This record gives sequence, structure tokens and C-alpha cells, in this order.
Amino acid sequence: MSALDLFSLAALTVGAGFFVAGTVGLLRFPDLHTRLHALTKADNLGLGFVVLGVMPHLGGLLPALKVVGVWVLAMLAAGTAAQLVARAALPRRPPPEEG
Amino acid sequence: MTSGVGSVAGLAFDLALGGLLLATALAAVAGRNLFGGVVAFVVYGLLASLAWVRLGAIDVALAEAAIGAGLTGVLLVGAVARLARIGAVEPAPTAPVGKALAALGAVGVAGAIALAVLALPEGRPGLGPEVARNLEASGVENPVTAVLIVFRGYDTLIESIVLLAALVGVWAASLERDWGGLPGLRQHARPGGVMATFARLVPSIGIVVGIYVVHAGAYAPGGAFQGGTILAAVYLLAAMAGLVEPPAVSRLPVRLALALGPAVFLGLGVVGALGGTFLAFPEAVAGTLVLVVETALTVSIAATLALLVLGPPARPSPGGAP
Amino acid sequence: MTEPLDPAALAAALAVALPLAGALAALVMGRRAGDLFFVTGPAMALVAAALVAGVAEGGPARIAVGGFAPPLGIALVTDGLAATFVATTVAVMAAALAFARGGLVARLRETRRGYAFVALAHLAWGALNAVFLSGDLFNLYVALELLSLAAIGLVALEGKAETLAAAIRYAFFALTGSLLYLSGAILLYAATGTLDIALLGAHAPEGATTLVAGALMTAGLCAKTALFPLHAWLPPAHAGAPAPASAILSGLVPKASFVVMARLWLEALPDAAGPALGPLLGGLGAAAILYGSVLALRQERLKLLVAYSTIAQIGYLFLLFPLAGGALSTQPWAAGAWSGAMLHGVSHALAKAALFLAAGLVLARLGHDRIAGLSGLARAMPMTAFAIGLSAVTLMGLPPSGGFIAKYLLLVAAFASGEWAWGVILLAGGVLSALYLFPVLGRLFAKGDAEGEDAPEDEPTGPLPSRAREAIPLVLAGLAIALGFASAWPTALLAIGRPGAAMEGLE
Amino acid sequence: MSPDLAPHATIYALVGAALVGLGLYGLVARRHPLRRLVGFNIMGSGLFIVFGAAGMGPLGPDPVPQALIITGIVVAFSATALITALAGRYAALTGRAGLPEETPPPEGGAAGRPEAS
Repeated sequence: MSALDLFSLAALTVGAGFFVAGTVGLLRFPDLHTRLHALTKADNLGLGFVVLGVMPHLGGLLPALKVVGVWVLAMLAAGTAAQLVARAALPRRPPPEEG
Repeated sequence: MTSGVGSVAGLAFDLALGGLLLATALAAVAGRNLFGGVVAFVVYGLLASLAWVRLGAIDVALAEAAIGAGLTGVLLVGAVARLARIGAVEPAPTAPVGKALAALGAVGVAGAIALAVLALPEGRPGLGPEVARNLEASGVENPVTAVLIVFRGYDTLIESIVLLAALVGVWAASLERDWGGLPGLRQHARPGGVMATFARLVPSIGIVVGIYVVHAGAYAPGGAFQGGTILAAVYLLAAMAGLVEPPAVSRLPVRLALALGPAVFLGLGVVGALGGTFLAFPEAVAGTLVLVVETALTVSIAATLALLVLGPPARPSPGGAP
Repeated sequence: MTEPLDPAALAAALAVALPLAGALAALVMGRRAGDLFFVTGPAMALVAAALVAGVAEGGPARIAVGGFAPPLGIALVTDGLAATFVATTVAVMAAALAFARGGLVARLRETRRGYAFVALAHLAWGALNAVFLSGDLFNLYVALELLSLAAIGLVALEGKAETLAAAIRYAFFALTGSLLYLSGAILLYAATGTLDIALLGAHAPEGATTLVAGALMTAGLCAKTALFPLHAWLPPAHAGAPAPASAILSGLVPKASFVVMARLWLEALPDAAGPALGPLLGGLGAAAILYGSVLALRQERLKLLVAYSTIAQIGYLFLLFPLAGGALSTQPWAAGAWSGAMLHGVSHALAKAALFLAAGLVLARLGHDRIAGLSGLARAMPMTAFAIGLSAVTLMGLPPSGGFIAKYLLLVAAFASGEWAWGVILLAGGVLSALYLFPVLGRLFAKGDAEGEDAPEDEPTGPLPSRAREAIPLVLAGLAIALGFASAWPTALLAIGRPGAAMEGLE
Repeated sequence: MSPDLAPHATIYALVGAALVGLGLYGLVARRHPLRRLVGFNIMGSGLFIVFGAAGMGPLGPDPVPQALIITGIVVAFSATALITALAGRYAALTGRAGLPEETPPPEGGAAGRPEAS
């Protein structure tokens, strides 16, 4: 097993750990807002580590960049969706100002 | 990794994925809450596209994720919200006897299919070799695209018209007074809000990816249906963020865009028929013709899918019906 | 492509392509689409004539679409069955579109119903021809789905609560049926590596997979054809649509899934059909004849009566299977049963379309279609009453109509095969149809000024229809009668490419 | 695809068959039209998985089932969109989400209720 493989193994393990943490949060946290928090924060980080882990094995810069692009887009989408879900779940009153 | 470890890991993965597929499908079908069921269905669709990757069918994985999970999910979530807004009364649950009978029938059909699959003979003849032998004549390198557009292009031609038949039916579900008007509800999003920002950011990437997926269909997984879906999704995102106003369904450019793909496909087919063979692509120009058909189909598929999700005309056109 | 132009092959391609092109044109044209049938009607009449002539002269043929022969490609089948139904479809579709023009389809502006009707009718037209001509199980699935979606749209056309409910109910029946059919097609491909009907027939697949596939496909097609006991969706769906849509829905749409069923069991899997298949499908058909007729007897509204009669009339089609299905196709009486069942399909299509169009005229004139309120209508609308009369003669199977010849051929086959029970069912069905149709005719032709309860009770609420519109159902009903006079010719056409005929060494 | 990743097609074929059953149950036993549509889509998807898995020969995946499945997915989406629109219009007209024989009437007789938008 080369050093690169060891690095991948470590990164994937850390990534999987974050996903597990996020999932535990989703299942165990008491309300929607804390659950969202667990999901978006932990899973985005987990995905980042998974991307980091697979990058050396894709055989080129372009595929590696594509995977990074996937990560960035996934974070954007998750962030936006989390905002929308959080706001929809607020009690019916004027939404607080946001930047 | 040795082959043994890999196949054990693979087996574990397949078993886990199969279990998750069944669990999400069960939640989608039998769960108590309708919205939860629809969400479970979307998760199911994404897992199913993973299963397609495992089955070596990347083209299908793309289509399942984009259409099966994505667009169908948007459609159903929108419909749940609409029914909730109306306050529509839910149907009474089926009587236990009916449920038992349905379960019996469902188990029977599933069992029969499982038995039939297990009874399949070994070393079955697929059409893979046949496709490979004729791939040269199709003008494309991706065998799935070759089957879709060339070998069984007739299916695909009718299928592209199936989408239009559904759209006519959807439009006809409008009120008389809204006929020819704008589809869907008015969408509000604050110009500075996250939704609007996201919707401004994504289209530039989405359009590039969509066109790339169509173009890649000639030699790699992708094609008109997958790419067209991505383009439709980008448009829907912009429409939901209130960045673009959907056009009135009576507008000529809209209707021309809808008919373009099937019309080009059908026209080429009839030209072929006059030359002796319906839907024939002469080998010398097959690659070019496939590209023309795929491009035209992409325009129509993207327009049709987006309008199918937006729904029947529900507001009068601001300029009045022509 | 240097091969000489084959007129039958070109006609087969155009039979699908032209109506679909018409649908695309209707989609774009909007309010001017009402005139479209002036182009598609005559053009399709020419195409059907070329197809019939090509089949009659050149015999049955299989045309590889795109130049790729099955199993890789899709074959179009030009045989007597396909040509006959393509020609029948021209008559019914042209009549429905002509009837709709100026009525359902407004001339001056684009309306919701008018726009949708012209587009959906052309879509259904293309889909029907695609089904009749297809020799590929998956292509049939796509064509059947196009037909189903167009038909669902037609059912929902009025936009009222009842018709929307009928459309939703129909949609779930049709879609479940499609998926069951598709599951069978998939299993057959997995077992044999082909979806082509002729190759399947030559391959003669056997075993559990084939049996399961056949059973699933049969169940699905029965739901789509509204065979008893899967018929409950049909009457509200067909009776609630506007008249020209009902004519298409009742006259043509169930015939498509029936033709697929016939091709499945007589051409693709003739050897897999066990001894139980014929009695089972025939039994359901017999039950449909009796049950549909009894329900028709109890209807008080004309359109519902006509719709329930469709359930009964569909039953006759399924007598094909006990008389000519499976291994029976080489028996001497099978040819008669085949021609009889298919001729029944044609004459029912014409007569039922005529009845629904005539019922539409009655409804437009009176503002209702209660049978009790039809008294003496024959004096105000003699052509319509006559059209209803001629259609009734065909549905009852009285001479000299096409319905008579069809039932006569079936009856002879039943007696020749020694299975008298089917003959008894045929005769009972004829009596029952007379029982539910005669009261309608009695009312229509009643002397309105006679004393008693037959006096007209309702004032007409609408204007009298124009002569031209009244003529449309009359022409259709007349064609159904003419079919009886000229029955030798369609019978000979239907025999071209009949499954089993080749082995017989006849024809 | 390397041999150690060869998927276990039989697992997917059996899972697909079970999915067909689940979907069919939803289509028949559930009454909400959207729930039935979910069942319809799962039944179709399960069927396609059976097809794809059965098409996994020793020579790798067969492209013909894949093309047919893509066609099937598009057809299923078309049907879903059409029924969704019909169910939405019906609910707006009558105040009922389901078919009249399966759904109690809305309180206060909301038939003819105006479009809520």
C-alpha cells in the first residue's frame, strides 16, 4: 500500500466519520433546525474529505477538478436548500432579515 | 485489493443498497404522511440511480437521477403543496380486506417475476454483440445512443411525442378563462435572498453541463434526454426563484420549440421512407444526422419537460391572448 | 438507398408519420387547426388505400424500420389485419374530426377544448396506426402509452368534476395495465433476446418465464381493453367525453389493445397458450357480453347505454381465443373465427362511432339524452334517427349488416368446432342487444301525437343540427351496413397473413 | 469494469421484483392519487431494475435494455405529469383529493370552490 493509498484511506475514513456523525445528528437531534445543522455542516465536510480521498485515484487533473466542482456545487445546493427549509419551518411571521 | 476482498465488499454494498431501496420504497408507498412519502420516493430515486451505476448502466443512472428522482420529485412536491393549499379532503383509507387482497396480488406478481427471472436460461443471448457489430453504421460510439436514435429510433420518435401528448393533456386541465395564459403560480423570491442568488449562479454552469451531456451522448454516457432534463431543471430553478416569467402557452415560439425535435426526427424519417427505408440514416452522414436530431430533440425535450412541471396555464397572459 | 420504392412500405410509414405530423401542426397552429382534417383526412384515405392495395397484391410483409432488421431493429408488419384496421381508423377519425369542426372546435378563436381535441385526436390516430402496424413488443408498449395518454386527455376534455374523475380512474387502470404488459415484454426479451413478434413465434419459447410473461401481458391488456371484470372504468369515461371524443374512445381505442392481444397469443406465443387460455378469455368475453348487456338494459341515458353496450361488444372479440387461439389456429374453422372476430371489431368501430356522434346531436338538440325524452325525435331529426337505427341493426347483428356477417362467421366456427356453448352465448348476446336497443328505437320513431305517455315531454333547447353534420353519423352507420353487403372483400383481406394460415396451405 | 466489481445482478433482479410488488401494492391499495403515482413510479422503476439486471450477461451490460429503460423512464414521467395535473384540477373543482367513491365530501360542500392560487 503506497503512501497515497494510506492518505486516501485516512481521508475516506474521516469523511465517512463525518457522514455518520451527520446521520446520527439527523436522527437524534430534537427539532428541524438542529437537524439541518447536523446534516449540512457535517455532511458537506464529510463529502469534502471523500473528494479529497478519491482525487489521487482519478488519473488526471481534469477529473480531479470535476470532482471538486461537484463538491462546490453540492455545498451551494445544500446551503441554499437548508436556508429555504429552515425559513419554511419558521412560525408564520415576517422572516428575519438575512444578508 | 484482492479480487476476493473486492467481491465481498461488493456483495455487502449491493445487499445494503438493495435493502435501502426496499426500505425507502416501503416508506414511500406505505408511510402515513404523504409529504414524507414523496420525500422517501426522491431518496429512493437517488439510490436507484446508484444501483444503475452498479449495473454498469451510466446512461440510465443519469436519466433516473434527473427524471425519475429529480423532475418527478419536483412535480410531486409541488402537487402536495397545491393540494394542501386547496385544503383538499384526503380519501378514506382502504378497508383491511382490500389491503389484504392488494397485498396478495402484489406478492403474487412480485413472486412470479422473481421466479421467471430465476428460471432464465444460462448464457442468454443479449443483443450486445449485435449492437457492437452495427455500431459503425450508426455514426456514434455510445452504443446506448446508437440504439436510442438509430437502431430503435422509431421508439424514441414516438416517445418524444408521448411527452407532447402529456403536455396537451396537462394544458387542457386549465380553466377555460386561463386558456393560453401563463403556466404555474407566480413565484416570489426576494432579489437578494439565497434562492435568487443560487438561481443566478447555477444557470451558467447548468447550461454548460447540459449541452456537454447532450454532446457527450455520441461517445460517452449522456444524450438528448439527460441533457434536456438538466436544461429544463436550470430553467425551472430560475422560474422558481422568480428570475424568469414562464411564457404564455399560446405563444408561437413556445409551440415551435415544443414541436421542433419531433418534427425534425419525423421529417428525416419520411425523407428516408421516400428513399425506400423509413427512418434510415445513410451511413455516410449518419453521425451528422444523429447530431442534428439530438440537438433538435434536446430543445423540445427541455421545453416540454419544463412546461410539464410548471403545469396548466393558471393566469391570464398580461398582453391578452392573441 | 437504391431499392425500388415499395408502395406498401411507404404507406405503412406514412400511416404513422402523417397523423403525428398533423398533431405537431395542430400543436403549433392553434385555432386554424380545425381545418387540418381537410389535409389529413384525404391524405390518410390515400395512404390506407395504398396500404390495402399493397397488401392485397404483394401479400404480408415485414419492413425493417431504419434498415436494421430484427432483433436489433423494429419491424413494421403489413398484413391484412393491419391494413383493415388502418382503413377503419381513417373512417372513424375523419368523421370525428369533421363532426368536431364548427362544434367542439370553434372556428373563430382558439379554445381549450378545441385545441386539445384536434391535437389529441391526431396523436391517438398516429398511435393507433403505430399499434396496428408494429411487430415489436416494446414498440407496442410505447405506442400503447401514446394512445393511453391521448385517450386520457380526451376523456378529461369536458373539464367537469365527473369527467376528470373518470379520466383519473381510467388513467390508473391503463397505466397499471401498461406496466403489467411491459413486465411480460421484458421477461420475454430476457429469455429470448428478441422483442420481435415473428422471431418470438419462430423461437417458440417455453418454460416458466414464458408462462409468467404471457400471464402478465394478458392481465395488462385485459385492463386496457376493459374486458370484464376490469371494465368499471369504461362507461363514465366514454359517456362523459364530448361526442367526437367518445366516438374515438369507444370505437377505436379498445381495439388497439385487443389487436396486441391477438398478435401476442396467435403470432408470438401460439405454442405457449395452454388449453386453459381459450376457455378463460372466452369465458370472460361471454361474461362481458351478458353482464354488459344487462347493465345496458338498465340505463336511462342514451350515452351511458351506448357505453355499456361497448363492454358487451368487446366481449365478442374475445371469442376469438377459444375458437382460433393457440394450437387451434390450424383448424379449418379458425379462419372463420379470425375473420368474424376482426370484422366484428371493424363493424363495431363504425357503428359505435356513429351512435356516439348521433347521441351528441341528440344531446345538443334536446339538452339531455334521457331515453324517455326522445319520443318522436325521428320527425325533427330523421337522418340522425336513421343513423341510430342502422347502427342498432349492426350491433344486434341483424342482416344485412357487417355485424351480421361477423357474428355469422363466429357462429359457424363455434358449431364447426363442436363448442356449442359459444354459439349459444352469441345468440343470447344478440337477443339482449335487441332488448336494450329496441326501446331506444321505439321512442325515436314513436308517433309523437299519439295519446298517452309517449307524447314529447321535453322542449328542445338547442337548434336543429345542420344536414351536413347529421350526415356524418349516417355515413358511418351506412358503412357498417355496407360491410355486410361487401363482406367477401374484407374477409379476404383479413385472411392475408393470418396466423396459422401458412401451415394450412390454403388461402 | 474490473471483475472484482462485477455487480451481483441476481440481487438486483430480486430486489427489482420486490419493488414491483411494493409499487403495485401502492397503486392498488392506496387511494390518494399522488400516493398511487408514487406506487406507479416505484413499480416501473423496479421493473426497469429487473430488466437491467437480467441484461447483465457475461459480456457486460446489454445496451438495448438500457435504451429501452431510458424510454420507459421518460414515458413514466409523462404519465405522472398528466395525472398530477388532472388530480390538481379535480381537487380545485371539488375540494377532494381522491376519487368521489373513495373520498368523503368536503365540509360545507366546497364543490365549485374557486381556484386557490
